Amino acid sequence: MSQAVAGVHASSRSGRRMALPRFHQVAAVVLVLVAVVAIAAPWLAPYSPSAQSLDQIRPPSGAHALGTDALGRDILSRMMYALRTDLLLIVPAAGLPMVVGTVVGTLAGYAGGVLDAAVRWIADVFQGLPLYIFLVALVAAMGRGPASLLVAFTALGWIVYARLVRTEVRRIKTAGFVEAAYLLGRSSPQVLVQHVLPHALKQTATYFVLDLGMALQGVAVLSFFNLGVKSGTPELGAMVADAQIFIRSSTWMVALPGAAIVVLGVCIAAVGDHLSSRTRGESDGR
Amino acid sequence: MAASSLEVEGLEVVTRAGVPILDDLSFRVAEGQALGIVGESGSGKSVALRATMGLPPAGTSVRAGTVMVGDRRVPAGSVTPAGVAMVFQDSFTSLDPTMRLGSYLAETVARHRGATIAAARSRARELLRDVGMTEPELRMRAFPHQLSGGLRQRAAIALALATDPRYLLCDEPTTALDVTLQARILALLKARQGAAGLGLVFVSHDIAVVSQIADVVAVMYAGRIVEIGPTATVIGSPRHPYAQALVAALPDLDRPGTRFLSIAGTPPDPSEFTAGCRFQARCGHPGTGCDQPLAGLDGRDHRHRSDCLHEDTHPAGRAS
Amino acid sequence: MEGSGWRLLGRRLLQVLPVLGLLLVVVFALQALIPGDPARAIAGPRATEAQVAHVRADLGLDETVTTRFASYVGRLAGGDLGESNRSDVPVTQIIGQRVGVTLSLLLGGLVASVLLAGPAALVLALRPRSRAAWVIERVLSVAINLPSFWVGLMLATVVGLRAGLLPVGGLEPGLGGHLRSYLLPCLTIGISLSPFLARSAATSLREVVASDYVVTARSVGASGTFLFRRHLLRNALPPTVTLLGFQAGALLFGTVIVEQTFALPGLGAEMITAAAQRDFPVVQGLTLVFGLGIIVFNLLADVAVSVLDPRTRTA
Amino acid sequence: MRRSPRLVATALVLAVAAATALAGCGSDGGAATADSAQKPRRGGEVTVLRSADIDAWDPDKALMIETFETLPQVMEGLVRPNPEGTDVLPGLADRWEIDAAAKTITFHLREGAAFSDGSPVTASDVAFSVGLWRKNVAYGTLYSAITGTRTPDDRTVVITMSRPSTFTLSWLANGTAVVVPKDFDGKTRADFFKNPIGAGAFEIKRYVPGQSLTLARNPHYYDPKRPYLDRLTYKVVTDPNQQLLQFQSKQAQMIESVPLDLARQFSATERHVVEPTATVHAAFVNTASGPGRDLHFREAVSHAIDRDTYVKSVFGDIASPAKGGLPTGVQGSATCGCSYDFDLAKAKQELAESSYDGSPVVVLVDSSSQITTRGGEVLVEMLKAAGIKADLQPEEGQVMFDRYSKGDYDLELAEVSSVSPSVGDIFGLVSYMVQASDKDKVITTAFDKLDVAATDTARTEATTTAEDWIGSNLPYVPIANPGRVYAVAATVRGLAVTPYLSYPADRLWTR
Repeated sequence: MSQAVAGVHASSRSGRRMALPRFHQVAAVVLVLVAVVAIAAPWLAPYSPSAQSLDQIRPPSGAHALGTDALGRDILSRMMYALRTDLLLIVPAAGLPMVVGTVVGTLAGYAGGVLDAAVRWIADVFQGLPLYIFLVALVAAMGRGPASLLVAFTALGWIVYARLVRTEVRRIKTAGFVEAAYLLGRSSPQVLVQHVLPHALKQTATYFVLDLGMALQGVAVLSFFNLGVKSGTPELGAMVADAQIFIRSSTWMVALPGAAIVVLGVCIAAVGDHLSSRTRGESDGR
Repeated sequence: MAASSLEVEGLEVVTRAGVPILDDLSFRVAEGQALGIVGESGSGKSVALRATMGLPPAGTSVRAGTVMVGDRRVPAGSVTPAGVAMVFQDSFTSLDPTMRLGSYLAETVARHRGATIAAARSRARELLRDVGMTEPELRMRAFPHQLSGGLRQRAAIALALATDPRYLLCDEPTTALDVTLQARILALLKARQGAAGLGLVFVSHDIAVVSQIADVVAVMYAGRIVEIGPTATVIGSPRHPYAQALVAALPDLDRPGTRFLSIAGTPPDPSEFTAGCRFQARCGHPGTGCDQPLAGLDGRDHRHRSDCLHEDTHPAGRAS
Repeated sequence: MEGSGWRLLGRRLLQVLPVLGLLLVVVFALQALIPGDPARAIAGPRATEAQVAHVRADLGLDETVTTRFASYVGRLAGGDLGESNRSDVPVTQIIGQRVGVTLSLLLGGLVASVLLAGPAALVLALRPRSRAAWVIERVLSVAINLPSFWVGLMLATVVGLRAGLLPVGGLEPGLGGHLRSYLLPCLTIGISLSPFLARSAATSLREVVASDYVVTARSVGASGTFLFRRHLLRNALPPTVTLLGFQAGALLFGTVIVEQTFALPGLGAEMITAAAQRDFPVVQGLTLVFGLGIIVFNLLADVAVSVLDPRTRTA
Repeated sequence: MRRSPRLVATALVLAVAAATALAGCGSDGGAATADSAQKPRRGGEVTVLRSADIDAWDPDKALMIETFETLPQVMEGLVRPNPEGTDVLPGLADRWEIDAAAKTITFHLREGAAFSDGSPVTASDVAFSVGLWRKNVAYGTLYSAITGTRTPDDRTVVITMSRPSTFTLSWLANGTAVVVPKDFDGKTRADFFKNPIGAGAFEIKRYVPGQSLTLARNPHYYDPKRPYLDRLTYKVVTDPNQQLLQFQSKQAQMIESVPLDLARQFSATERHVVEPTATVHAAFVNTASGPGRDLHFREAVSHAIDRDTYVKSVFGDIASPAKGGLPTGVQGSATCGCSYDFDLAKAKQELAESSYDGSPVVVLVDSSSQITTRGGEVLVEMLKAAGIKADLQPEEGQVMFDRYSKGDYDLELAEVSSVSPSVGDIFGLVSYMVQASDKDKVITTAFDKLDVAATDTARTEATTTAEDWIGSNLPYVPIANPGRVYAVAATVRGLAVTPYLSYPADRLWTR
């Protein structure tokens, strides 16, 4: 095992240099392409996303490059428009919970005592909420639309960030450099932001990168409760969920939007990892 | 009386991208002797120590060189050559935060002496007393974050001594401490060197601290030893322009009110290392031919020498 | 376990009641806010208003929320969780019949998740620039985005139906049958959870490997599995243990997708059916069970962290 | 959870049967298949998958089709439906006489009729049961003709009625008219229905609510030859793909109400199609407020719907375009003289004449049912083509029902089904729904006529008056009569499903 640890230092000898361009560069290009397609969807899409036709559940063919769904709508067009919906949704849908969770976690971990206990209580309560009843009540209270969707994502998503950050902050709080910063007369908020938070953000960044990908599937679940995506609006997660029943008879109806979600998730993770490792100063250019 | 010694010969450390930080560095210290290595940060002095321990900093690796401990030769880069221990600069981050001091020391003693747990624990208490800790029993159960800076540094030294080393490599052990604690730690190391015949390699950026403890001093600059010799002569009459500047930078208590002298510019980045003299850019009196390839001094020969082509034309160092 | 661990456990157990109380208050509030009339849900579309009113009175739904809350808590104190409005089956019996499935899926899922995440984290942390690490990074980010119903279905179809090695779903009787039935569902949970666990562990492990105290430990001769267990693992685990605690709590309801894909009668599916039909006694009972589970799992994680890392222990 | 319509087993608003649609071939399976010639074999075991458990054993709680189907297997009623679902057959009573003048039905109990604990079924048990039926929370009103019972002797029960109702006899064949021991055999109602005994073909061997129900042959059943099976197990599997997997891996031999999207993955021999069922898939109009008050608007909506395309897109042809507003294929069914045809020009013309001001028309659907949601999307497109700005709003089950009862909608897609051999049982529900527009109670009077109709022609005539009224007033816009598919393994024989989706499990046998 210690060889393994030593290997970390001398790994340049064992790791072969990647001939092809860095994966995250490829991923970045893909994301840019996806953004372009999303923006240019109205011009690129061969059909209107909601145009129904009688040739339902057709496999990919000349007329419909990626086939048609149960209502005879062109899957390629729907996926193009879906990218537009999803790209707008997933960033806030994963971002808000991270921000709220990190701030609350940092305060709880740093202050400790009563605030820490109170945050833990609230986190336990939020995590214990009966999801179904909560979401239906949320729609009843806030009505449909992106606002209630983001409230739902935040209410359910902040907990894991708060817990992760709280543990990290409690460990870093006693670190030498934090004490030193105090000695040099920094005020508590300054210490928090400049010294404690950057460390805590490592765990958050790791989780956030994955959470972005997960947000797509979350949107599909919430659309069942009519949160956020209005019914019929093309959205990748909903397309997969709707086509689930056809998975073995007409697999492409699930596989295509599913593949899009996977590709988006992988690229986001690759670019996200690269950026976060860059900020951690380990720009090892993987 | 060839007392056995620790010899490092032809040490070469490179970054992952292949940029050499140390190329062909050699030095020697005998048992009971204290070798000081002084130089600005970034001169490669602590890299040299860590490479000797086979633990080069992250992102670098030992490409060549050998370590001789007494009569046993070990290829450089092999981890923890027997008989050699190391004390690090920031004792807070260099002690495992999850381990009580007592059990950490006892485990290390048990590993090196094959002693039973009870024997190892009593040895641990003895070590804590050796490094001057009061109420060792209380300290045994303490975690690093529960100790003050001075106590933590003593704990680090106790940990190093737990491996019964014959040579102790100290990487700026007192830098993080205030002056009074610094003096006590230096006295402690001096005592260990004398009593146990311990060979000491003491690295620091502070020439004053090194002069208090080192018999021989080597001045490092940009990965090379540029001057070496008995402490008194090197500090008394430094011959290399960089060494002279270092000594001149010391505040002179006899003449209060003199302005501090400082050396302009900053040490070169390893990627800009040249074959010739690497102090050229900051040297007060550049002569001709300074970019001829220089080899750097072999630190195993402790006679007073300087790695500068024009040393005789320079005014002698300040009369000590 | 050191004294402080027990003290933390004791202190935190005291906080279980207020948190469950708070959760119950929130649930009752939500039930008041939510559209849909439980009495009409039972009586059905054909019942006249009089009959619906009769059902409402019978279920005690005509009283105010506060009185219902008080009587619920009163009976709760006596251990009575009430009966399902739909089937008059005591809630405790419903929970009793299903809690085994949920716990089996939860524990099996976590074990699978750790078994998958462990090796992946090691490679990511100790061989960050190797080709294997590159491949694992991609596999993890693919696994995270695969809908778990698809993973479950593929496993059931390939391993269950085609190879016939394992049941495609449902719960076979007998211990052996149970184990065979839980294998694929737990693997499905493991696949969807392990990416988070692996990345969290890799991040903290990478940080520990680069830390000064590991260099010191190696300089005094610590190496091999001792170095790994005593120094690397103990310092790297806390954030991952916290995440594991969270995931365990989340799985109490979270197994619903696997319960459904493999037709396993767990608590998650019952919660959805009950909530859909506004069968509030069952919803409240299940919420208490989930709440208690979440508190206990997070508590265990925090105690484990305090044992692992003394710095987190405070007064 | 959208992808799991079956998991959210909501009591749908107006439908007794959950709505499903089928994509796949539309062959008409029907009851009489080749195997009826072979002689049924006694013994064997069958496992049936269903996507929801029975509501409860207590008939008061019966909402789902599974409950109507399973209760009589354990607690048989006086009469049982014939396979075609248009008439009644002897049950616990082997013969009966209707005295139109004295407004009574006299039932004679079978010689060997006995409960599964061996005790004989007596007239007082039946009298007690009739009392229960009349007080049933959901369906009590349908027994309104009954005024009381008389038990001249231990094996004769006379049911007295306020009017010579012939509907009542057919209604007695519905799944909730179950005969139970007098005073619940001494137990409380709740305790009795936790594990009830009955005089049906099966007795309960093991019941785990929400999971599985295992029935075993009732040793004391009055017909020694039946049930052919030794054991029948119902398993609740909500995920359609899991249903298919368990069927293909022989863990189950039959699936009730296969989701139509899944049906094409079964071979033709495995598909038992019931089409059309006694279910009407319709767009219910809010006639109390909003554009729905205007008949022209309702005409526009009706003509805007191309029912053939709708049936193909939503039900994949396992359905037929609606010919009338009331269930078909049951006693008293009739078609309206009118026609629900697709005529875009007429739709636009009717819309122009209506008071419709172009504001969005809210179309409410239950988001837990993938079929009605898909129907909503098709309906919205068709209405837009006719110039009606439709806004589809799928809602979670109970929320939809709440908005419906508060009139917070304009159109609402849902289904209405019969649960007994007679079309009459739906009249009560329809009159309740259309009360806003049925000022002069046409539906109720039509039911009264049907109730006492002695002959089939009289029944059809009564229903026709109701159909004509619906056709001309369009309180709701009938769209289709969806079909249903049962998946049956080759080894299972004797399946005969009525239009209202009940089937005598005691006639199933394995080859």
